[in-house]
Amino acid sequence: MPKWAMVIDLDKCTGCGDCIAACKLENNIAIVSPEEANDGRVMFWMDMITIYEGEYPNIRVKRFPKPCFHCDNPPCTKVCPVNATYKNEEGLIGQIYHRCIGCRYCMVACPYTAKVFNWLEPEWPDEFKNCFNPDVSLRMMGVVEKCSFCAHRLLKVKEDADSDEREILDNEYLPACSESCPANAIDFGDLENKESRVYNLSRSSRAYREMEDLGTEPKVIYLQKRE
Amino acid sequence: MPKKIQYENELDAPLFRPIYETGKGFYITVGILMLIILWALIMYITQIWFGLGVTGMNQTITWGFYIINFVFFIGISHAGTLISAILRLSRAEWRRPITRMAEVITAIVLAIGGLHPILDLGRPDRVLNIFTSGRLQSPLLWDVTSITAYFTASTVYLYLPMIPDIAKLRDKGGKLTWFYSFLSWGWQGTEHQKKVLNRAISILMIMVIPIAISVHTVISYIFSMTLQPGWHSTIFGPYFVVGAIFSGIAVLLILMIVSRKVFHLEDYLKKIHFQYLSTLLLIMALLWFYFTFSEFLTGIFGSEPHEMEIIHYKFTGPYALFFWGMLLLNFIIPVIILSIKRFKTITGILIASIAVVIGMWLERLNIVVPSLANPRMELPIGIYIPSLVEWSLFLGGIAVFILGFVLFSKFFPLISIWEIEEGREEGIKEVEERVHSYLPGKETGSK
Amino acid sequence: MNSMQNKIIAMAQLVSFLAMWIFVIGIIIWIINLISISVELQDAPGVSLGISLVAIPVFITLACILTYAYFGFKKNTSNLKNHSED
Amino acid sequence: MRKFIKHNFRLFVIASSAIFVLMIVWTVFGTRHTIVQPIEYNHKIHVEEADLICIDCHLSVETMSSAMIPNIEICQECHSDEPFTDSPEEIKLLKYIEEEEHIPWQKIYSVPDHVYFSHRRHVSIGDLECSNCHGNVEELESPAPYPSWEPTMDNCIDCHKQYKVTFDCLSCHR
Amino acid sequence: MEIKRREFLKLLGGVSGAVAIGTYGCNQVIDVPERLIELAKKGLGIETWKNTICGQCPAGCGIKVRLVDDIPVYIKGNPLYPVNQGGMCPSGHSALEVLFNPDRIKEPLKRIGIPGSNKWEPLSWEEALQKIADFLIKQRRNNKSHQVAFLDGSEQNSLMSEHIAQFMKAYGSPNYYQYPSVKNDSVPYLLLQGTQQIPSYDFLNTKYVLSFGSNFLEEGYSPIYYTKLYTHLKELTEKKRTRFVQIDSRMSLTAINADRWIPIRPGTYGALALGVAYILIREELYDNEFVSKHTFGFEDWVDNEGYTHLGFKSNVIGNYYPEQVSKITGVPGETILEIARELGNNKPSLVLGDQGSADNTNGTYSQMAIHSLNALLGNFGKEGGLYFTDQPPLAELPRVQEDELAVKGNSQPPIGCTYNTSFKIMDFSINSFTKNILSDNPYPVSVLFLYKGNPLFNALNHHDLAEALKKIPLVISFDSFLTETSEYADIILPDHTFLEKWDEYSNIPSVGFNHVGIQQPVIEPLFDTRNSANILIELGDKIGGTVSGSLPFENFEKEIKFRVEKIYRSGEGAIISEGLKGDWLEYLQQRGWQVGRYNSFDEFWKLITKHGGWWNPIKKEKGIKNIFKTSSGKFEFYSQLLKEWTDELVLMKGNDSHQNRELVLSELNINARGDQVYLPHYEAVPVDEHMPLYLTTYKLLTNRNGQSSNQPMMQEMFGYTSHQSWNTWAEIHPATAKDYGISNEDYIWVESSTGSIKLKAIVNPVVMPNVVAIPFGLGHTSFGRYAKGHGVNPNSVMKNLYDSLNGNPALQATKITISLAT
Repeated sequence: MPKWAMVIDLDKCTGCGDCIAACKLENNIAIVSPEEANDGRVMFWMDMITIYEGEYPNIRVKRFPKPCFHCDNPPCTKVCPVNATYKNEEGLIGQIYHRCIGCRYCMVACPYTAKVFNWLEPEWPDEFKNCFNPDVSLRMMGVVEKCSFCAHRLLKVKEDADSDEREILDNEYLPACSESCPANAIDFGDLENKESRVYNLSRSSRAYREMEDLGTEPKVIYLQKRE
Repeated sequence: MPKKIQYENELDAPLFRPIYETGKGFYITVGILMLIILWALIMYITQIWFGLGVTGMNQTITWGFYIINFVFFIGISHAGTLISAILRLSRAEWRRPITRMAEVITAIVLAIGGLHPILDLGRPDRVLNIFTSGRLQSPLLWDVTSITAYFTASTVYLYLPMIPDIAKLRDKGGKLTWFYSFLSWGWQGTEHQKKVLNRAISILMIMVIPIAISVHTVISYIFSMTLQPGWHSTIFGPYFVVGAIFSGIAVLLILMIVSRKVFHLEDYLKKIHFQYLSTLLLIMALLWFYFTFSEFLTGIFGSEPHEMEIIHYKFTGPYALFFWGMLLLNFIIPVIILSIKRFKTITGILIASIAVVIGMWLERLNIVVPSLANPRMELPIGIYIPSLVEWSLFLGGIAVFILGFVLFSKFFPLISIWEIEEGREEGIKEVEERVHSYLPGKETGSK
Repeated sequence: MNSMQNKIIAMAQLVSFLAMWIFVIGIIIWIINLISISVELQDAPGVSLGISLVAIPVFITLACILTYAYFGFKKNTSNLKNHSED
Repeated sequence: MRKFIKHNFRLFVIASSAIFVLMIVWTVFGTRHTIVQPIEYNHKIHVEEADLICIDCHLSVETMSSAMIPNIEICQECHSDEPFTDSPEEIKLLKYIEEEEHIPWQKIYSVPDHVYFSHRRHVSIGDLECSNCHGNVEELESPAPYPSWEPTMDNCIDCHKQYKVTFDCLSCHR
Repeated sequence: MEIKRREFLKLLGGVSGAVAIGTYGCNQVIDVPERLIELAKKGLGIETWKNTICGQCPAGCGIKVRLVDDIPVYIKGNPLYPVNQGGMCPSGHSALEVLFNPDRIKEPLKRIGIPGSNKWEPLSWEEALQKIADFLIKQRRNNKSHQVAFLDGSEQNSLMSEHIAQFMKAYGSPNYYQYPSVKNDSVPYLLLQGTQQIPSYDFLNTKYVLSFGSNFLEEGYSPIYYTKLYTHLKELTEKKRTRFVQIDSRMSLTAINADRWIPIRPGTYGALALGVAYILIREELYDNEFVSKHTFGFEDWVDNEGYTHLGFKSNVIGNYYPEQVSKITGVPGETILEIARELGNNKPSLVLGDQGSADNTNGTYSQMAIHSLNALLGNFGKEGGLYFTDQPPLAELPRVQEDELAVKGNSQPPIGCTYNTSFKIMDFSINSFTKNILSDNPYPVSVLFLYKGNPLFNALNHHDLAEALKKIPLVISFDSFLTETSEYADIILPDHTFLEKWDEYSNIPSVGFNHVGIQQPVIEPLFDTRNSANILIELGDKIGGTVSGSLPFENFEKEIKFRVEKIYRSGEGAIISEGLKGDWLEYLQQRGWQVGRYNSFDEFWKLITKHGGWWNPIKKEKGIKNIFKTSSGKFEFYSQLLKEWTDELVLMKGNDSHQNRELVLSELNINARGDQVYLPHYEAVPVDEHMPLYLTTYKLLTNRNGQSSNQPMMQEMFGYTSHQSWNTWAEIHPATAKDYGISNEDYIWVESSTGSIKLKAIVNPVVMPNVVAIPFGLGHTSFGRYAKGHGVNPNSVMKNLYDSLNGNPALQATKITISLAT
């Protein structure tokens, strides 16, 4: 059983923000009205965190993309009252929008604030309704959503693999962000597969996870900047 | 025009008066309350229609008024049953006029508080998912179960001791006789029935206490089960319980004082009752402060960065005003008033209790919001400004509570008549014996 | 007429009493259902069991107390009638 | 009788209206509403006379997620200008073909957009027979008025359990 | 935070609730082509991918569009395309929001209100074109063809620009201009080495890169290309890694990713460069051999008349010693010493200069100074240096046939430059363009074509420009949206969006190899729009004669084919495809194997459209000699070209007298005198009393030149780095903020002598003290529902300052003051 994980090399990542756009486009994420945005209700599945270290003028800016970390020991799934968010055997944390009752307990429980909530009915001009990605369903008002590691892509990839009876190749299943990162900073693959790039990178000396002390065991692994 | 019901010659006439004499005041109050509730209802409908977007919550601060009020109301609910149970257990004779009111508060407030999580749902239409596919692992489900248990228990606990009084009302006749006789379960006041009743009550009061404690512990679990700094602490259970009882007593005191004025129960609710209760309040205040102190002490002493962030935010951030306000209202004011004899008048107690109620609400606010406002990740600090809808629903909740209390006072005596009588008949003798039994020397009185 | 009314009331009491039991049983069934789900999904069945172990007895005792009171009173009233008759 | 009505008229009104409402509810929800197709397509004849098999017309069953409902492009490969039979339905078809307008078939098997269903997965990988879900269409002499098997989640899950295949939410929901 | 608390208390009434109820979502119902919806509904979900070129910005990345049932639903980078190699930038992803934008112009429009009133009525294509053609013919007949001007804001070096040039030349007008103009940017290189080409940099083989404000990861000609280079560097092993040092007054995206950030006072880059030169020269760290062999004017020299001229060396030694420089620039002396030594000691080391150093009144001289460092280091024609790509073997458009009308027209002076005669250095200055139009000098402009771009939004002199646009009798805009500018047009001929049209891109400036990209329609035009190129061809035909003769193509696609066919015949390079990465390709060619044999051009064409482009990574070996096209055939520290042209100007004033020279120099805003004028030197930027702070603007990847402002996704993402959506903000250093009593997220007034704007302040130490950095792009007053009324436009408070040598706007020269807005 594969275990999907993401490795983000902060040494390469320039912080261009393309992953955010790719993600929004791929997953039909609603774009809230400016007023909503001002109230802090913007929806990014992939967000960009910026940390300023050091004293002027020797400032180091640490900027890294933050998807859902798909923890191996997720705090969010434990508290869900209706099984709307859960961890499947491939280690993906699923969010089932039609099961969710919108209690937002999972958002509260997530130490990485990786989840976002549809405060209002998401709306688009009819024109933009043409260019929805048909593989991803639209969310409705009052449910929680989050990065899915583009699980809908996995469905197709699996199908291809099964139909010509083979394993899923390395780099065959890539989320939108990893696929279009201009700096090749985002790698994605199977942690169980010893040959996969991700496996090898995750064992590098630079590898670290966000807030490991919490014991959530994120499956998004960052590689420190080289100095 | 039904024939006038005779109660004036009764010994406890004042207790019957509110039931049989309806003044203009009653209708006005009910009317106003109804209006408020209607408004709240409209607001809730708008929320269902447009979604939770009409509240002031946002992606970082995802829990707001609804959860705050939920905790707050459930907290108040602890007044009654717990106190009356404890007093009953400890055979405190001064309990007799208090218990009934306390239990009423519990029953009503619990109903309101229990519904708050539903207000908070993004999709109330799917609430049934909890039954079809719930997960008992989720603290929310623990709440659902424990609150239902507590609710049933406390209603039963309110109802059983009321039966003799209902029977009294039934025997008075009048339009509602059928209603009372339905509720009175054919109470005749025979020895056997008394025995049954007393046994039932004594079992109940023993089991109600742990339930009550558990309920509030469980509510604190909602927070402490998460990893959020400022929440993830073991002290939360007792802390919440103390806070609950604290606010509960305050509300009880307020209601007692008010109904004393309104229903002219001066003869029943004597100064001594307030003295005793307010002393209890004072103790709780001190206890509460101790818990608050130790909570922050652990945080500050360990000074785990995220923890510190939030503590600092509470002390100096945009909500600092509310934090210090909380300390003032919950600790300084009540302690000053209640510990100085001169201030410890009825009005003084009233002021103190009101202060405590507000203070406890602020405490809930200070628990819920700041932790959410400072995400562990270096995201912009959120700000939460409750919207009109939230305020209205809060008001509505309070209105429902008052309405419930008023209506109850319309149909049932606010003070347990038979217990008073019992007090008159047996109480004194029984106490005397008991005191004797405490003292050295051979058993006297008891055969 | 009066006897008629008494009958109705007695009926109503019985009904409400049964309703109470149905409520309690309903809750118990619900909890058991949830346990079965959690077992099926291998989703922390232990926890569910733990909760149920606390919850179910509480409800049952409550129901029992009410039953006890209910029949306790009834029994006695019937005695009364007998007394009055003879 | 009339006397009875006169006496407790209110009761009568209430009762009758209640019955009426019940009837409406019954008609609306009680019966499956049937779907009428533009052409009374006869599967049987195509299978037996023209001995076609499903994939001949539903081309993409084995290769794609949607099976594809055949339309004039495919029909006209056999149905050229002169009709094989004297059935009015075929005339209709030919009319569509010569006017080159698409036949407005009605879908009767459909899943909501938050569900990913793939024929390829079920047919070519899972080796299911069409009849497993669609019933024995070969016998149908007129289009099915309603699905022989409702594609609801419960039904899906039942089958998945029965065949011991995954019922992980993410394997269908997206 | 303070404010917020007050709000909180104030808001017991709960205004926000009411707001939320009032305005939720951004809902709008406009008719969509039915067939699209139909297709989308009952489609089979057949998935196809089409390769084309992104038109969101000039970078010209290859993109791969995912179509489901022939409707584009997703865009990703074309992994084969050598420029971006599958990479993308955010705005590229939002291209679909351009295609399906509800505010697109769906048919030709005729303005009915007064200019700028934004009142329109539809117009049939025939009618519109006839109207224009008649006018053009009339103009031409009355020998007024030169009064027709064409302003091309696409800033893309695609075939389109050449197409337009061809048309204008044939029609007989010298007034075809690109704005912003790449030619202007290349002026420094022209002056120093006589070529108008932007150099490319061999990052991969260099050890040390010193970038003077060149924000190549964000604002460069092709950010994604540079991001890719950057990544390749990061993939190299530790010891081989290049060290980046970024000199900039703001910590740009490039600075963040650089190994070191050196803050510098805006407008003083030139001084710093010369300061570095000082150390290099003093410590003998420069490439003596190269300097002596291939440069002119390093040492003092004597001309034919026997005058001794100041040399670069003595100029630098004389004026740019570290203390002096650090006084000017605010960079500590030891820092200058450090970077100079690092630069000199890890050869090959590169020096870049752009944006920050270029966008100022002294931009050209700063760039010259910076570029002359490359000369000192001898970075020409060597590994890890800079080089110039060859031209792709595309067929030239057929020679323009000029009838006598055209000849006469073309002989007229262009009005787009300073002075009524062309000042050859500069390609175009919108400032002078406007002035000349307003003053009918030397002749009035009667027709103005606008293609893409939005000068009214970008330019610093927008008030005058608006007046000028009002003055012109016939303004025609080819645009898919109603921008600030096109609101002043009389007729709008809606263009396709780039996902619906044909075009051909070749050799994006500073991209290190020779490449051609084919932009092709991925979807049938949604509305009744036309490719502007075809419109020009049509107009040409309507005018007839030599004009139509010069564009002998039935449509633009044919024209592109004609151009590409030559590549096929030349047999150079290869169509991009898997496995044909640079070195492998090189290997093949060294073995003398023809890469990619195609039996016919049709096959070639099919393949190139399938894969999206052609490239040739092999640089033709050309000696250092051929790089420099100067009169001395060397790299000229002392620019004889500049001398020559200033002398011409002086002569134009009458005789070569001292005061005439003074006059000219002052008109050119050059403070230096004597030989310094022609040498790289530091020109002081204009000072402004009681305006203590510098205003610098920058462009984000999410919205270059404000052209993504009508795309909601980009609006929401605009400030993703500081979590600001749909809004402009100002970055201020904590120290400065403290001086003005400003705390984070406060609203402030930014005030210059020309105006003031209100915006949110973000206080963090990523700008240097006394500098206020504001992102450019928002603050539209038109341009559709998503752009209009969000954020502010920093250019609206900028003073109308220009680099008078190359005519580029001085975006960093305005001084401002700020105050807390209450």
